[in-house]
Amino acid sequence: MAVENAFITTKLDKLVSWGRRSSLWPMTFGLACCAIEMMSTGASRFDLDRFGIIFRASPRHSDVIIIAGTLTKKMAVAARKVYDQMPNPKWVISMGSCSNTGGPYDTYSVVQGVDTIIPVDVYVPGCPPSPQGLMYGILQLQKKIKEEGSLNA
Amino acid sequence: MADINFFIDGIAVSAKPGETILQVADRHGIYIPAICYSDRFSSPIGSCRICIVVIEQLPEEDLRTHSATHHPVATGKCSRPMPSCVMKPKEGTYVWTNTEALKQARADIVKKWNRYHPLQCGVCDASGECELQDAALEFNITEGLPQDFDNLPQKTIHKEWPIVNNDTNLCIECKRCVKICDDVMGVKALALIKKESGIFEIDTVDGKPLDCEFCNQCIDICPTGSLESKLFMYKSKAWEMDRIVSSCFFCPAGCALELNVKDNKILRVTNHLPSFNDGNLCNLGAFAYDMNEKNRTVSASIDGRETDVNNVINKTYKEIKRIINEYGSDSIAIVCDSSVSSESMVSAKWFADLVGTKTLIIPDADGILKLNRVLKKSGLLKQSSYESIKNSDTVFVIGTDVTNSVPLLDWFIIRKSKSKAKKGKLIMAYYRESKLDKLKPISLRYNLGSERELLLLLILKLAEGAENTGFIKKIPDPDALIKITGVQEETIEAAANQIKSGSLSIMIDTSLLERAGIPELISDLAIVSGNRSDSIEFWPISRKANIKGAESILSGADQHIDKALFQQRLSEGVFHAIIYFGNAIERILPPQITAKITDIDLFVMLSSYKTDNFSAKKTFVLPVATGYETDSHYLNLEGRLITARKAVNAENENILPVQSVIKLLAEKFNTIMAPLKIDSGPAAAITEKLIPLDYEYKAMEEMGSKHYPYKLIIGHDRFRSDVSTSFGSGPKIAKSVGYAEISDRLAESLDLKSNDRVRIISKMGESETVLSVCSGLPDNLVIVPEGFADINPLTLFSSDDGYEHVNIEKIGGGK
Amino acid sequence: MPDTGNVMARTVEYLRKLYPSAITEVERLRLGRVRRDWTISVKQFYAYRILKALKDYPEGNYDFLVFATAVDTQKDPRFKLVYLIRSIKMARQITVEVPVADDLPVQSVYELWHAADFDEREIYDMYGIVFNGHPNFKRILMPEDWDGFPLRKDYPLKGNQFSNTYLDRKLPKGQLKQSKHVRMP
Amino acid sequence: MSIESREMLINMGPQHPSTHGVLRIILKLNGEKIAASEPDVGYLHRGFEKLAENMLYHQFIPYTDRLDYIASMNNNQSYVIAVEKLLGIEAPPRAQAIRVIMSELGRISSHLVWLATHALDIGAMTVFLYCFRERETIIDLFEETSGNRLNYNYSRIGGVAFDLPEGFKDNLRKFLDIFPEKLGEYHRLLTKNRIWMSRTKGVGILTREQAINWGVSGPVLRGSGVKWDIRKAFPYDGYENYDFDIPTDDACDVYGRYLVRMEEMRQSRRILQQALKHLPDGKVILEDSPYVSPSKEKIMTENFSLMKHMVLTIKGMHTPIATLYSATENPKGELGFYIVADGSGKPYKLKIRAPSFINISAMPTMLRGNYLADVIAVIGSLDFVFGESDR
Repeated sequence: MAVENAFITTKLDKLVSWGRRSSLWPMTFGLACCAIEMMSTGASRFDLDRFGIIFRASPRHSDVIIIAGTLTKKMAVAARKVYDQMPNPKWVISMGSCSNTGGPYDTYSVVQGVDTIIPVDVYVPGCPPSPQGLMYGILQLQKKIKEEGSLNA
Repeated sequence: MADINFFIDGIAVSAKPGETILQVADRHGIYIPAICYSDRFSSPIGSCRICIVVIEQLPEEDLRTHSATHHPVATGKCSRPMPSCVMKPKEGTYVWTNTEALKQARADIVKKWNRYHPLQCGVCDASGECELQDAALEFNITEGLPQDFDNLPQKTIHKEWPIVNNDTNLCIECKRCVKICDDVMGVKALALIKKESGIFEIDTVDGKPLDCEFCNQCIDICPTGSLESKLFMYKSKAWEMDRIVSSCFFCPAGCALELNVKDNKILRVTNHLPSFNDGNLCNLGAFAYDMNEKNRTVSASIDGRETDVNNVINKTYKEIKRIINEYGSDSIAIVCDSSVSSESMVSAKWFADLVGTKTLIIPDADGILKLNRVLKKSGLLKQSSYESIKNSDTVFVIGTDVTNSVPLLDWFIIRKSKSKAKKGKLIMAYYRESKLDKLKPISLRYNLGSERELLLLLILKLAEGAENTGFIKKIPDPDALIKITGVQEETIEAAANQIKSGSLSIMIDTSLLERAGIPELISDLAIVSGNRSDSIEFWPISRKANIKGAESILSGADQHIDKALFQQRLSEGVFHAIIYFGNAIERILPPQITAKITDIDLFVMLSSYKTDNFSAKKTFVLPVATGYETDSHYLNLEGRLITARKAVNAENENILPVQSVIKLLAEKFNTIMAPLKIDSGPAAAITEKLIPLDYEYKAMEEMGSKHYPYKLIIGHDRFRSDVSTSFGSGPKIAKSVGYAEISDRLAESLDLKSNDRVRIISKMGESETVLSVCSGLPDNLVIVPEGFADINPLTLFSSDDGYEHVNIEKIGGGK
Repeated sequence: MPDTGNVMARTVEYLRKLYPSAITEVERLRLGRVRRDWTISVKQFYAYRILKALKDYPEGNYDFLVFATAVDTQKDPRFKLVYLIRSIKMARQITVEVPVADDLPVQSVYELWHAADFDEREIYDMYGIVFNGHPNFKRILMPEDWDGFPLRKDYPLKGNQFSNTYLDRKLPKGQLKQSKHVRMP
Repeated sequence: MSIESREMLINMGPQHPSTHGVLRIILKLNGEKIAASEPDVGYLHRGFEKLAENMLYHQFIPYTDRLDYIASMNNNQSYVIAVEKLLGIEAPPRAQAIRVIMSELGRISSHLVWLATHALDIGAMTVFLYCFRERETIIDLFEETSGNRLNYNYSRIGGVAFDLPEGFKDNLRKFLDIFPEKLGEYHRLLTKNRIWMSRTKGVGILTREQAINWGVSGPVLRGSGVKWDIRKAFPYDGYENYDFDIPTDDACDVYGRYLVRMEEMRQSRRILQQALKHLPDGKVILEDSPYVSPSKEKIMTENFSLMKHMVLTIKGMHTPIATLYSATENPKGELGFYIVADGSGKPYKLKIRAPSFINISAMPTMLRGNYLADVIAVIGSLDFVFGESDR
């Protein structure tokens, strides 16, 4: 009995995480320069749709939030609110140096790394990261979802 | 003399007599580039020729026809290029600073310097603050001179010098280091020397490895990376460091300096700030910066066991409460070192008020307070200012080597003697040779211990002329005095005449002032010299950084008792708890006192540094921040409040500023500590009423015996280590072991050599050390430095007279 | 383009005639081939009037406010307001500098040029200079509950105690953590 | 029976897909109509001006990329021209021509992004994909020149960083050849499109007088019928040598601004063709100037060049003590730099006159009386970027 259960659970786990990773709907959180590259990634040449990725404008629809650009202290409050509105399971991609570490803006008004306010799963480096870079980041996230399994998420 | 009117670049300017063209231009905001010139020197060097100008002397009829804006090319009547740092202007001339020919000439000079300059800006420490780099940009050098690669000049790199690394390949021969060594520091260690190959190089005068004061001045003023500090080399680039403007707190001069900080670490000390020290620093200021890291107390402890700060504060409170309940609040003594910050002192006093004790001891301030009391009576008490040293006619130094205690004053004196005006004369009364003897002062080389007699002699000589008798109740026999002091009568006469001649600055050691009669004699000397409070200055000289702060705190306090009384009460068993603000108490108080302290119930120590070999029945240690880790204040000799700014963060959160520790402690007493208020020194009331003081002279007792034929004194070596600064590594690099110094003749008679191990024996005990033989010492003297771990001269002392009778014995051979 | 001739000189002459003691300094900038910008320094008392006169300048209205800003001069008076105004008709522009102290309110020029709306709010936001007569006067770039004026010279680039703890107050506890990376100084 | 009606406050943003970043607008609605509105900016305030005061002149060039990140080349150019004017130097002719090429390409690419997003917001998805397709061609040109897709850091004080790469001219020529056809495609999709016209015509009116009074610049100003272009009024980088027109439209509405931008892309192509034809030879940077670092080769072999380079990168150049305003015509409008130089290597003050910032301030005027749904049309027509607006 126990063995059978475990067998089914593992399979279901794989199925669920396959489903999750194959239709990652990112919440566009375009803040600055990186947002333009994020748009490029979604546009004709790089075509994110083929990964099952469709940008959503509402946090309620989204599985993953891509923080693309410099997060300022004024915006951080809103960012946290948007993150909180997303339903579980949810993931965060930090796109670009600014959201990774504050980037070149070590100033009074910039959050020094988005990971200080929300937990980040994948950091994509670059200023801004190329669309290929963002895609690689998304693929990394898919890999992570696969390995984590649905029960841990 | 009238001002000289002339034109620089067509702008009408006027020069005061004696000013050079460069100075005039500087004053009028006209820029003339210069490399070897620095206003820290008393006279220009004139070696770089970057500051060249052309001078146009027009016949008078031409002058009338020319407007002020005409250009030199028009007349063609220019002089050849002249260095403006040396040239004095002439009336009605036109000086041009920036013609095409001059630009070309300057560029040519820079090209010549660059010709064989190594291509190593990337690794050179000076990169980023190098004046040769600046020149390359300023004169926009775009092509170089042809290089002879077969015959590249090979210059020496002096890696063997201690502390200073001299790479002569980088040198541009501006001679600034030579000038500052001679002109400002008065050391004359460096020179531009012609080598066998015909190349000129900066080297030591004697060709041996550098052995000087290691004051950092040559490194600081070197325009390139030729002279570099080995302590700093390859640690950081100039632009990576934050420069924190702070003040030095190693002696009471309070020089301004900049701490260069990177990654929460002080890497070096520079100074280019306009301040009373003209950017000059001594070896301690420049090299003792890493004392913030070594040997620190980093956690609170009870009897050597590390524990939480709050725990110690709780226990301290309980113990103090218990002791107050049992023995009364007067059984608590607050002791404070005089090299700690004013914050510590104010906290100490505040805490003394809080617990209600009547005992607050700042040991080294005794002398200065005694002098103040005497001077107040005679109406001479006032705050001295550095400016007045420059103007005073006579500087009278007695019983102290200012070079060693407060180098700033030494530089002032050297500057006085080097300046063209040659105003003022130095009288040096000291028992041994000192650096200032190079300035050829009136030298009163007295026998150690006969300061009273010397002062008496001077007073007698002065009183003769001024018809001012009755100072001394019992006039001793002058001949006997002369014999005791060992000074020639003519010299005393010369000194007395000099003292009479005008305004006077008296520099006197504070430990001397602690001795009976000396303050009175100093005051009397001042009175009979014919000076009044506006023309006389007293400089109590001490190594303790905040001696003036202690004076300020104690002047208003009724709790203060002096060392002798403290010792007496201690032996009576009055005290049951001592709270100590400072470091290494065994090096500050004589062993008679510290031995008693070890028997006491409770000893609370608020210190920044570890003390290994000192403990009482209960020893509580609370770590406090150093002057680098928190903003702290000191009063310098001028009575000016100086601020040592926070440069680095403390290693951990246990280390708090001293006022925060006291605040935590006060909270236990249910008292809230108000923010500290630190003001500058007490404003001295001046009454122009001169009261001769009566002082009864007692002949000096000869205490020496055949068992103890020599006199031991505490000395300070060239690299002036001190109790607190000895925690830094700077002094130790130049000199890692403390030597006992004796004169060469004495060594010969005892068959001793340098590096022999000897035993120094006094009534109090004995101590082993290494010997160093040097000339210029009196024959009966043994000098042991303080601040070294292996020998503490204080343990040999039986009295606080300043010297002790000892004997020397040899143990085995040399090392 | 209309014939402007030495229009800048005429403008300044016109202003001088209107308010003889208002203009304290006229500076004509020439750097290489830089176009002819004139800068006039005006006493604060006359500032609004001078600006109004410029807007109504008969030869060609200075009707376009390019920007308004302030400079922290660190002298006394502390600030200098700078208005760059342009006449589109004449293709000429003039800089008006007004030294102001940091504690006195200044007359807003919103009524003359609505373009000053955001600029004046920004000056307040960054320097703390208060404007009278502005319809919606509050901070603009920084949050409204911000403390301190970032572009003042005594404000540190990396922020002060307030800015460093700003998010601690705004976000619920437990949502903030220390940044993972270490910044080189 | 009477229905009680009252005004309603709606908050839009700062996270809203069609605010093009982080704009927040507080709308006061009277039914469907907008009674009043108040834009709230500053959500991307990164402290550019404070940063500029704390860094050397040349260190700020990469930051200017991130102002209007859709047209980075133009920002670079605008900033270095301001510094060059301050220093009294002028870039070599080839460098100037290259900058003109880059800035006009930047203008086209910026307008393409505008068109893409503007159309997408109003509902025309196809245009978005088309525009990004063409934009990628330009991005490739930029990438082969500067090495980056977005923030190029290509201009230098005294010239440009590198010469044009091999084959650049051919690639550019190819693009210019196909571009009119593509432009025609967009026109066919939108210009006479009924939906497009009804969504944009008569919406967001900003009259000529209002436009000037609000200080708007660029296509917004020209869309209100004011013939004003910095390239013509105060020419820089040799714009006086190029033959081009300033398109204007008297409609003063969203549609008018649309037409102006579409025409501007055509004019940019004209300039590009001329620039390609007359591209001078020679150096691309002032090599012997005391404000310019020597070439890498020289730095590695000559000590004076190394020293010069060290000082320039560590302490910076000696500037004249002067105050200066210099502006260029950017895709968004007039981007100006007001520099107060105190003679040191760092600007004492640097004010960025950001066109987006001022253009946003005119938004309430345009919105008043329009429908709620028109807000995004107006936002799109203003074409602002928050990197620049909030700085």
